[in-house]
Amino acid sequence: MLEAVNVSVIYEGGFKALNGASVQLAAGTVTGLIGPNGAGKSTLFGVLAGAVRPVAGEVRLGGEIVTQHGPAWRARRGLARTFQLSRELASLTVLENVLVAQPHMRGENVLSLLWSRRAVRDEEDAAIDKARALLQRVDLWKLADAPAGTLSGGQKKLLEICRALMLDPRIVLMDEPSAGVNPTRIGEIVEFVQALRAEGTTFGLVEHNMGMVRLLCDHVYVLAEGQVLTEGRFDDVIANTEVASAYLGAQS
Amino acid sequence: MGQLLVNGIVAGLLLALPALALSLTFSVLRFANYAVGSYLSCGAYLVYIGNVVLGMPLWLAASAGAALFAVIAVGIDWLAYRPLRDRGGVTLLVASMGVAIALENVIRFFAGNLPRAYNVPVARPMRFGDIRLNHEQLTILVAVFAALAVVWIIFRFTRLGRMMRAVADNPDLAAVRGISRSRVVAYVWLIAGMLTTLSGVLVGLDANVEPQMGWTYLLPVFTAAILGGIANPMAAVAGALTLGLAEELATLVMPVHYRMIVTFLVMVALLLVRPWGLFGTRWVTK
Amino acid sequence: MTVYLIATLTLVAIAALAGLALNLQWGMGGLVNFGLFGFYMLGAYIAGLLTVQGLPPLVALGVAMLGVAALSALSALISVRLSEDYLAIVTLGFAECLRLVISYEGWLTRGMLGVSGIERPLQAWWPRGWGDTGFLLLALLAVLIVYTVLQALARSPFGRLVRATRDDPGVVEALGKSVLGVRVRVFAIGGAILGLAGSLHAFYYSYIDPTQFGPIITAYAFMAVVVGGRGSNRGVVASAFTLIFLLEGSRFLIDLVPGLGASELAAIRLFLVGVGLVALLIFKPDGFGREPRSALADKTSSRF
Amino acid sequence: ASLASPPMSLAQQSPIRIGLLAPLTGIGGPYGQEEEQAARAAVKIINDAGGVLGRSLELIVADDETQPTAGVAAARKLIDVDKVASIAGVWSSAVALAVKPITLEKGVLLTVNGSADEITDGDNKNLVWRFQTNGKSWGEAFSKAMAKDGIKTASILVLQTPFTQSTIQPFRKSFTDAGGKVLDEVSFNAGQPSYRVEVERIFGKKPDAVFVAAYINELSAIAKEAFRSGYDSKIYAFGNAAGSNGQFVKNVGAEVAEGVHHTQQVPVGKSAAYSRYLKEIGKPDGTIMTFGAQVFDQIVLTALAIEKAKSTDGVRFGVEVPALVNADAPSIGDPAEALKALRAGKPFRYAGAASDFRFAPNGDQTDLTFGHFLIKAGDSKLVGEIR
Amino acid sequence: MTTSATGLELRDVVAGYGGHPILHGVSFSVRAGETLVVVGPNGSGKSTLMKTAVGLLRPISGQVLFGEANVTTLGAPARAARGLANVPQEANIFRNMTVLENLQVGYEFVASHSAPSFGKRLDAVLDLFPEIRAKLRSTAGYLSGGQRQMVAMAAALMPEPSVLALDEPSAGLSPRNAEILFEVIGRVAASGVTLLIVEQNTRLGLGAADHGVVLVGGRIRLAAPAAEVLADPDIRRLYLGGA
Ligand SMILES: Nc1ncnc2c1ncn2[C@@H]1O[C@H](COP(=O)(O)OP(=O)(O)OP(=O)(O)O)[C@@H](O)[C@H]1O
Ligand SMILES: Nc1ncnc2c1ncn2[C@@H]1O[C@H](COP(=O)(O)OP(=O)(O)OP(=O)(O)O)[C@@H](O)[C@H]1O
Ligand SMILES: [Mg+2]
Ligand SMILES: [Mg+2]
Repeated sequence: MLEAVNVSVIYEGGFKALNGASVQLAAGTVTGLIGPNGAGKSTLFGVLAGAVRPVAGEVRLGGEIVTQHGPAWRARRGLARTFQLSRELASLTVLENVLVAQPHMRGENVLSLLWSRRAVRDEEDAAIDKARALLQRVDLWKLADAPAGTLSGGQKKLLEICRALMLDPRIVLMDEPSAGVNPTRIGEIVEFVQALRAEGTTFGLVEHNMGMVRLLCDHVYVLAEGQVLTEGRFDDVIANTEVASAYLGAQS
Repeated sequence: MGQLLVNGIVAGLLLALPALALSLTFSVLRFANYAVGSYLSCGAYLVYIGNVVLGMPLWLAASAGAALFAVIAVGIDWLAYRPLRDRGGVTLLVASMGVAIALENVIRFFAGNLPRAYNVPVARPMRFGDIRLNHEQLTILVAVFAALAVVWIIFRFTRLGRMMRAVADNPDLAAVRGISRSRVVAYVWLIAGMLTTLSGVLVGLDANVEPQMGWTYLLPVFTAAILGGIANPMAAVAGALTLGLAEELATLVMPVHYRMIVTFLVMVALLLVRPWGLFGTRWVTK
Repeated sequence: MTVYLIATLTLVAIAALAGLALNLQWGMGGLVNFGLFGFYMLGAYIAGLLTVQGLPPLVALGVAMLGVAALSALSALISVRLSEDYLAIVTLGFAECLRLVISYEGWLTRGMLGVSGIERPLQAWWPRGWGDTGFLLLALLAVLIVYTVLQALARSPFGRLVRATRDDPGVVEALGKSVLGVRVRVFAIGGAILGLAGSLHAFYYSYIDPTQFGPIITAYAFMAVVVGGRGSNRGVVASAFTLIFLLEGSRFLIDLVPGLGASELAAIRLFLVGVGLVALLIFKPDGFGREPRSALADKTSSRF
Repeated sequence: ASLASPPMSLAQQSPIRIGLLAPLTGIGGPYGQEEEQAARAAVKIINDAGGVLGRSLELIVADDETQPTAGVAAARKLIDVDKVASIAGVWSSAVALAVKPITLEKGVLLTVNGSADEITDGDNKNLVWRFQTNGKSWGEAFSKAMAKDGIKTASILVLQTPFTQSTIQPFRKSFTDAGGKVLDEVSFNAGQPSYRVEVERIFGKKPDAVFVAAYINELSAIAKEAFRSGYDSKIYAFGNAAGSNGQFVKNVGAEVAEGVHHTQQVPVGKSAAYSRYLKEIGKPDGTIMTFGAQVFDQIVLTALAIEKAKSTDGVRFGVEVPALVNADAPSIGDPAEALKALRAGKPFRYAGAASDFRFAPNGDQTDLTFGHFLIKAGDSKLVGEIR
Repeated sequence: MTTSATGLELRDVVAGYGGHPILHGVSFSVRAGETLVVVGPNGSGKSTLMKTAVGLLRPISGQVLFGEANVTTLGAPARAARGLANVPQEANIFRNMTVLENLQVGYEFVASHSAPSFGKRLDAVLDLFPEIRAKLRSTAGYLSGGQRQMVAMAAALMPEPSVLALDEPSAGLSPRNAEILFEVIGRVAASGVTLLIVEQNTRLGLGAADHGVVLVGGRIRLAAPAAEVLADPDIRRLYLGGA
């Protein structure tokens, strides 16, 4: 479905954050990406989503090479992502933050605003219903009219997820969705993911919450120092002593 | 050609001080002070009073004027900018437009519109082979380099500099790390006030002392600061030198009155290659 | 006095149009257009030059709007690579260069002498002596139309997308929308409005020359938007009114101060204008209005 | 006896309002105050002499910020709110061009100092009068002055305004016709931070003389720059820049100013009107203030025309303006005496303070004599006259 | 680490933004040298409480006490000077300064004269978080999420504070680093520092605490010894994530 093949990333200033890493997100599965802090997980997500240009290697989406295409192009083909440090649209309301993500809005075209006002309004109503359903799930609907900049840290993370799901994506990349989120709400996220996977959506998941990874991931990659250290089923991977000492600590 | 280079460098240095003041206030307070030109004029006039009315030697008048105007700059901040501190860069920019109009007319009220000159003799140039360097240019060279060095050291290596950059970066975090924002802001204005006064004197030496003098410098100063990378004070200096040289060398290929077009094209080209300014670095906000 | 009020209101209308254009470009779209006066000037020159060539004024106005819109759209193309501050200086530089060209290319623009004898649109319609009033009505109509259109845009999904681009272009890209496309459209619409404002300027004064156009026009537009409350169209119109009357009203103030020379009084007047501006910002912190929102409260009122 | 105490009616009737639209701020700022002083002086002299039509004059001053848009706003206020009979002192040609349509429409007399040819173009219904040489005569005056000084090569440094520009073509033509050679010409913009580039370019070619067509601020900066850069070409400048009440010398110092030539309309110094003007503003004889003198003439002639036409309607009294200076009769320079002669029905012509000029039908001044001055040891000395 | 320990107390604090209260009368106290952990759902006001405690938010009513002293009207810099250090939840580093400069700023404006030299403290802190040693010269804004968190924690520890207020210190840390973090917290607590911690990783957090507070909707739902909070079945189900 979505794969990175031997990608390397060198940041401005010369730091090599990825060094020939390859991952594969199989259709309809949840693929986990774990590894120590600074291993390059978020960078790899950036590469998959098109926000970070690799210096070597390529990215394939549904078999097609998409390395040269930007994030907007990939998003239009059904790839959605969340950011590790939430990037809410601060001056827009919570509801608006979610609505912007709705694809194919005719109301975003200045001319159709003039010609087909009715259709624009109907589309908007439908989008609001969809957004409401999402926001209610994470208890943000009560804040629908608050500017997103005033949300609490955890609420912003939840908003990120709603916004990504609003895209009707075929693939979702979630970067630490659980960080800062209350344990009870994490359950909500897990349910979201499970329901959508059942419908065929593909997921990529960066997480430090091992419970969540164990529960959700069909396949796990361990990244360290820009390279894939090992991969496999969750239980097999964490049995690896190297992983245990570098990543899990005494928990293992 | 050699002469063109010398002239370009001097023109650039003349821009460097106010550009430095501008980017210093910008980098800490996150707003572009439109009144920087009026500050320059005010400083020049204060020094004029010391030099011509009270008969002090120019260096003494300049020091006294710089000290006095530094305090005034803090006062202006307290009256006009402090109440708007949390209201976003452009609100403050617009406020500084108001301050600029007000200051320029304070000058006009007391000093009228006629141009004036400092009490220093105008002398013939020194010659080094083909190249002429006049006394004002030499003064400019020395004064600007000294001021730049001092500010650079303060900003890059001292506690005060770190305080300024911390407040610029994240005022709330700076507060919990024990840094009082109002103190830092006051320091910034003190330094900016001195820099603008000094540049006012140099501009006055170079041309005339008149109410519009700062206004005429405003556009090039902004250009220089932004070209260099406005959030980075030392880059503003590089921007100023680039601008000075570009204007001077442009006359080789364009009619003199169109030299700005060349400058503009150079600037756009540079910014397209280096979108964060010549020497600026990306300002990280997330 | 009535005549004078009519003249002043016409200025308000023109200032309001420039303010509305900036409110779209910068207020909503986050694109700092310091070169606003250049686009405005271009509108005035296209309208003025075409009218003195014998084109009907309304046609000239239409051409001016289209021309400025096209050029604005072009200049938005470079905005993708530039952050806020840099776009500001690039547009400003562009405007200054444009003014230079207009000043020196006399064969085309009549240089520093300026273009005089520009005829106003629809002057034959009004009875003799009512020309100024008629022109004011025309200008007010223009403001009304632009206001309505912008208000509708602001509440539409397009407006929401524009504001999203202002807040974080990176997110908008990640959501599959073209940031460049949004910016080009915003600049083009704003440009058309600036072309309109510039044309009205040319018609109103019936004489244009390069000294009439400078960064101060941009400054006034920013004042209108910031004093009005960024993003609020109603606020912009209200503050254009306030600002012009502050500027004009102060002319009367100086008649009341005895014992000072005219130069001193002129200085005091402009001093008060400057101080008044700062005071407005300090004592009217929310401006005159709020930014319109797309998802209306009535649609979400049943949210519990 | 009536000279000491004005007639009763003067205090009772409402005054006649005269507008002065002066450049109090902006690039014309250096001349605004001079204009205001001159206008006040003229008004005072007229009022002391009993006013006109038995009413006193009242001067209303407005600032045009040397900017057409502000100028129009200020003119609107003068006309629509203050109801002035005339507007005097319009310094910038651009402002004059912008204000002209309004004054024409409202029938208000407009007297200007701007010299762009367009100002007096078209049918002006006797409402627009220029109190300034046009560019052509002034340009030619410079070439004649240079010819007399034996200048063979000259370069031109010209500020980009309608007035300064309009002097260049006539100067070039007249100078080359007389066998001189123009080496180079550079235009520059108002309000530049520095003029070093221009100076290098123009003076670097070492012409015998440089014609600097600019105002006092730019001239001061340019003269200083040329001196400091070690250049020796002679500078020729406008009297309103280099003379200007001694301000230029004060600015740049006697050493830099030494040897700068300037020309302007005379009879400065031997005109009764000019002496009266200087006396009224308390300046010593020999002070050179061109714009002030022009405004003085504007106000005086406006007053005389009103008295003569027995009307404050611009269209009616505007007609009288040329008649008052063009008449074939004895010259009078003192405004008070002119007023007396007018009341007594004695024929006379007004000989102005700025120059002993005549008016052409289109509104331009003709018949001007230029004085050729040279700055020596900090003082402007008259070295010749050019017709 | 430090000798003079200070307690922290909030009395009836009502606080919020733009006049709208978020905290509706919150009171608790942490005795000198003890550790208190606040847990609760997202948006319940934990960060707001933290901001009030460190002086970034002026309460609408109520008092903040620092030992015996009432510091309600003191700003954040003054409280920092009295030995309070803070790691905020978001924006907790100076993004445009290097990591080293972040640590320097953490130290130099508050460290008392009797404190060990900068170099000594730097070594000590880097020993706690060895992963950031390699990044000392990097711009902090380019760090990964977890690296930022460690830099923020290190900067707060630099001046040897007597009270440490941490808002979700473990968010974004790898399991191993989270463990290290709580080891460090335990050591700091043992040295007599008073700790106020907001934590979503409730098990780890409450496990390291003396006292626990559950904040719901801006009101204290439960305040008890940490072990009791962990054991309360209702609280577990509603706020601590399942069984
Ligand atoms: N823009 C950048 N410029 C320079 N270096 C960067 C940049 N972004 C990230 N890095 C470096 O690249 C490395 C990988 O960062 P990345 O964010 O991908 O890590 P991560 O695996 O997501 O870690 P974490 O679990 O802490 O979020 C880190 O060492 C980081 O410092
Ligand atoms: N600057 C602000 N302006 C207005 N409201 C705000 C602001 N900051 C927070 N709020 C509101 O206050 C409430 C509490 O926010 P706070 O950040 O204290 O929550 P929290 O308990 O820390 O949540 P989390 O666990 O998600 O970090 C939230 O509903 C939020 O919307
Ligand atoms: Mg990461
Ligand atoms: Mg929080």
